[in-house]
Amino acid sequence: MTVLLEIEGLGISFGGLRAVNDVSFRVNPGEIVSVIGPNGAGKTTLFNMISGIYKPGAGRVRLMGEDVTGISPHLLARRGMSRTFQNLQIFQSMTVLENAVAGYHLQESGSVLADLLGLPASRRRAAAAREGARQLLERVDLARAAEMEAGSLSYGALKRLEIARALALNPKVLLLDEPAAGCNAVETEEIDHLIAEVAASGVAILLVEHDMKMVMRISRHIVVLDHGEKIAEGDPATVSRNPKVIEAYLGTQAEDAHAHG
Amino acid sequence: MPELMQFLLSGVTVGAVYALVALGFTIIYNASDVVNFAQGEFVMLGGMVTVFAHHAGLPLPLAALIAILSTAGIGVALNKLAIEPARGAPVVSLIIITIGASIFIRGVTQLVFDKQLHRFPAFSGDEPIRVLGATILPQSLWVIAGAVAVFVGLWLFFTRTLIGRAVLATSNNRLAARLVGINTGWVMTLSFALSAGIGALAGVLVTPITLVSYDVGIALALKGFAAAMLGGMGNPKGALVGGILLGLLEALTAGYVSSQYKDAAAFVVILAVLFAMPQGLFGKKSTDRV
Amino acid sequence: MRLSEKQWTLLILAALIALSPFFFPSSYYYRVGSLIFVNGLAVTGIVILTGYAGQISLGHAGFAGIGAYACALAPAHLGLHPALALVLGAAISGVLAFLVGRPILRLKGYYLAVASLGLGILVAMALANESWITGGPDGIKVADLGLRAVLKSQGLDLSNTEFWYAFTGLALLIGAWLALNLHDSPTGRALRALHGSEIAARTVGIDVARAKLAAFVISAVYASVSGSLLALQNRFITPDVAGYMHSIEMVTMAVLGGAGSVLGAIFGAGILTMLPQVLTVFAEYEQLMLGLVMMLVMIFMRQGLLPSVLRLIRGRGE
Amino acid sequence: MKFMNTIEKDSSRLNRKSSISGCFCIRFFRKTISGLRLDALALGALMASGFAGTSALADIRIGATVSETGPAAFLGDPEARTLRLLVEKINAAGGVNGEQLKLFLYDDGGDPNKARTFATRLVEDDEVQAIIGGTTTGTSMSIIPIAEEAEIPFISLAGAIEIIDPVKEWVFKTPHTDRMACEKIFADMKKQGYTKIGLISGTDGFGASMRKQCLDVVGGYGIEVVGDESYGPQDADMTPQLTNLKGKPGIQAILNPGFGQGPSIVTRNYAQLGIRLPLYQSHGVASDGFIALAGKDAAEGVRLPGTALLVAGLLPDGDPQKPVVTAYIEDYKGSHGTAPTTFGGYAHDALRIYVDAVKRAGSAEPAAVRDAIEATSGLVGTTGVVTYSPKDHLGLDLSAFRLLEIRNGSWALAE
Repeated sequence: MTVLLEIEGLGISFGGLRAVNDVSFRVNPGEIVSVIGPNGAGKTTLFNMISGIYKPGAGRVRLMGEDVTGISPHLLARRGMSRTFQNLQIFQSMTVLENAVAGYHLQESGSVLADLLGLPASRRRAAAAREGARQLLERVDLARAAEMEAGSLSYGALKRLEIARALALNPKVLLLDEPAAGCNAVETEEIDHLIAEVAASGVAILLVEHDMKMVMRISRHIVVLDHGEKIAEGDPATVSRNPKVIEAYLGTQAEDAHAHG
Repeated sequence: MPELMQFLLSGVTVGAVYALVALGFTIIYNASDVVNFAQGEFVMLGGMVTVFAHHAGLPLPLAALIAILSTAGIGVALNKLAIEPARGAPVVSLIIITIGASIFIRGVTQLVFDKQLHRFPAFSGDEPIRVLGATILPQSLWVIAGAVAVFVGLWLFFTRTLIGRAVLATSNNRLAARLVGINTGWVMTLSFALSAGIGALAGVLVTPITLVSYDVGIALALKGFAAAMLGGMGNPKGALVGGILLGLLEALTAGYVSSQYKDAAAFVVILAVLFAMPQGLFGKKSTDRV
Repeated sequence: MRLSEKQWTLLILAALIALSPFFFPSSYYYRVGSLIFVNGLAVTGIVILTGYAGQISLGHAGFAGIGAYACALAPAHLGLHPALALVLGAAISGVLAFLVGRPILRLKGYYLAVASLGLGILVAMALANESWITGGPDGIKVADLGLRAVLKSQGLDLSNTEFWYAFTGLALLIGAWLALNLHDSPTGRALRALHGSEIAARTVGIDVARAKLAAFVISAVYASVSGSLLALQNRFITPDVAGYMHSIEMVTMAVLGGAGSVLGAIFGAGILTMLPQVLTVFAEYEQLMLGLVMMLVMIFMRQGLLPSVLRLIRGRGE
Repeated sequence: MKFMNTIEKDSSRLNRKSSISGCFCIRFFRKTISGLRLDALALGALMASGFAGTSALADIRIGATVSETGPAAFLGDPEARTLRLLVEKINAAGGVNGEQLKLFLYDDGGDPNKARTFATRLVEDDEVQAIIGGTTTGTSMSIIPIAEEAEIPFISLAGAIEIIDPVKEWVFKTPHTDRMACEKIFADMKKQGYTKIGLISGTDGFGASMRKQCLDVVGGYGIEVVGDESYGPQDADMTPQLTNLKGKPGIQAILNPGFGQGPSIVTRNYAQLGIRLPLYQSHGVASDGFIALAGKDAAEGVRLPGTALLVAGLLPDGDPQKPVVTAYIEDYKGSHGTAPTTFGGYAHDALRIYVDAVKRAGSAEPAAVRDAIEATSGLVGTTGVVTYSPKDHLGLDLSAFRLLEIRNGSWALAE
């Protein structure tokens, strides 16, 4: 089996501060790999480097064996990478349906002139994308909200919408940044199932999530970051027993307690 | 090379005018992320009010003081009546609001005063000072000194005083600033007063050189805006350097290339700089937060 | 069957254009109407650039200037028919926008504003300074389009103002139709997506730089055609058409009316075109009131006049 | 024959209003719908409510569109004031031919597009019988086609020769052409023996037009332009340009055509740089304000072509213009407190020419008035003595221009 996503020695600094340093791991098709770590460990920064939003200061990102380090997100999308965002990046003033349709951009886009003139070819492409988007919305249980303005949805619904949009690309690698944040138990379980289902279809999934129960339940492999460094990795059972991991988490909790006290 | 010297002196004089306007932009931008296109009108008001107060018999320094204070008051009113209510509006709406304000101020000025050109005497006479075969007017030295003084004052204000840091903090994160106990409303008021006051001061200083009428503000705002963007919006150093650079560019182009295309040369350089450095010469680099 | 927004917009526009003349007390109103249509066309381009894609330009009058002077110069120097000159102007504007668009559109917010402003000023300056060919600040005469004479020979005798009302009205309808097509098309969706979140747009595969460039070029062509129509109608043009005040006017019309929708922006063009005609009654108070209107609308009607008015009507209906 | 022609024109004019019903809109459609008043038609409603209604047609209706605001406000503002002032005065004195004058005055802000729209409004909506205005060449050129199509007289207040050359049936103008101003200046330079001069002009319409005209005619005077510089209308310092001119080998004099603050700043910079060459300005600064703004010392010795208006007090008693300009100055001062400028004088003359023609024609009927204007002969205005002919719609010659010099802070006749 070929490796879909391979991260090798990835690192970046902001103004002299090392946010992420020398992180390596790989994700295989159909595999769910989680990146965990305390707040500020560099998980989102790592995601941003992998998905081309930040240019890495060091290291390599390989997608299906090809070096894609630092190339633009829209080109990564073309090569089969798709992602969601921790702080939601929804097209607020578009409808829910249109947000999902936007995920079909690569399939539906054609000549600008055809779009201007409203040629049948352009309308056909748009209609096909709309059809696909409707089905996706069914899948994430948002079909009824299709014509609503996206900005008016609840946080949990927006999370699902973002996943739907990411799935619309029909990705080979899917990066999910805290998909269950702000969701209740039922919603979390739904997302849980959805992720498992997508993975089962052969998509490699990289996940950042704070809900440890969910992580332990669905991950095949876990990478633990602290202060930008990989401190542990392995299957859920191994990682949860790792003393460094326990210390990293307890340490933060102690600090948190202190800060709140 | 007395010619080169004359071009440089001219460039610095004009550049100091631009820098003064650009410095006014800086303060409001730092406090509120708004580029106030009515900044030129503050300069105009500084000149016009001084002219009419002086004509009414007041001594020049007193007239100038009244002009600066009343303009500062107008700046505060602008903030309270037009900027605060529009908080959070997109950039393009804010541009239109401040342009609307500038048209409004122009309209009122033309009604209250008149449409004629005016001037009052230079502070230290009109006897030119000779420098290496070139000449400069004493009033130009006043303008240059004014620009430098305002720059130093702002620099100290933003780096050394608590209030100045509060202004910067407000610009970086309004909510956080409020949480640490900064009265952001007051910071805004202060910034507009300060910015308008500096604009009016600029008007007082430059009127003996450039003359003043109700409609001189547009061109000044445009050049000051360009200078501020060239230097990097929000940075007093950028405003000063951007202003002087713009002035020198114009003077040197007029001197050595073509006076017809001196403004064009200035804008070509601005475009080239922005293409290479999208945040201007001294602007902060911003990273997208995701 | 329910009408789509596109159909509604076109229907309302067509009805207004066709029926308004019944209420015109004199043919001066045709003139005002045709100016609204010409401005409306330019503003429709701004809708694509600013309303759809969220990019600011304070330099689009530069393209209007190119369109206008193409109609003045190409017939005189190249022997081109004025209609072809309009096409040539649009092509030049499009190519210029294509060439400068990429670096300019890398800039954001106020930096984009100042760069586009500079671009427009450079065009205006070239038109004013190269007086050997452009006639300088005093302006230049423009050839006759000739269409009115053709219509007359076909038995349709229109006065000058009537002809231009109809002609520019038709042009506006076509322009609005194209912009509305674009709105719901893949390209339009890409533009609105990058307006909402550039980063998210990139991650769904939208080539943001290319999409912005497309919007910039299209809106430049709109501005250019609008400038050409103005020149052909007035038969005389000065570099004012390319001045930054005209650029600001275009953006103001669009945003004031509601840049998010074609109808809103055209409504804005109508209001701001008529406003000076109405305010001229107030003579010396004209400027003051214009500034006041701009501020009040933007403060109290963030979405623009038309959307706010519509919401008010709907709110009352419920 | 002429009379018949007139009647025809008149009736066609009266018909214009009704002819709009024959518009492109399908006539059938109109019939079916004209009874309906659709409130929804916001456009029509808004416009109808916004514009002032028209009053009785008995008065003599004069239209004007001038640049009261905008970059040419310096010229247009006194023009507007003058028109309002004189119309009021004429009406107070009983009007013309027993009829009152009704002035429709719009501010076009110097924008040719607006000027055209206002001209259309004057013709179609206000139904004026003549148009005065067009402060700038651009606005005048935009008004011309409207006046020509409506067949009403148009008296322009702008400088360019293009306005009346070639002669257009309905178009006249009152100011000297820019070319004449150049000729007046160059004639004096030639007399003084200058053969190499420098030119520094504003890039605004006035400055650019003067530059073009001066470069066109300068060769005829055996004068060579050795330096040609310009400045923007809002520039703060012109020392680089003047330094370049100063350094031109053999330069003997410098000419600065422009208006607004530019010439004042040039004159001050001239003194600052210690340039000893004679400085010529144009009629663009022919007002008392210029001396105050440039400063008495800096302005000393500046020469320019001006009109009798500036030197009313210096005119010999026998000068035909003396009573005219004195009366105008008194009126203007009486209502505005300041002396009028040359530009106000252009409007003064335009109205005088029109009123004189209406009196001679015996009515305000446009075609008759046009013929009467063309027959104007020896009419004394502030700018000069005007005599139009079918071949000459300018009506002035160089003799009306007076070469002035600033001496001891006031105007003096240099000839």
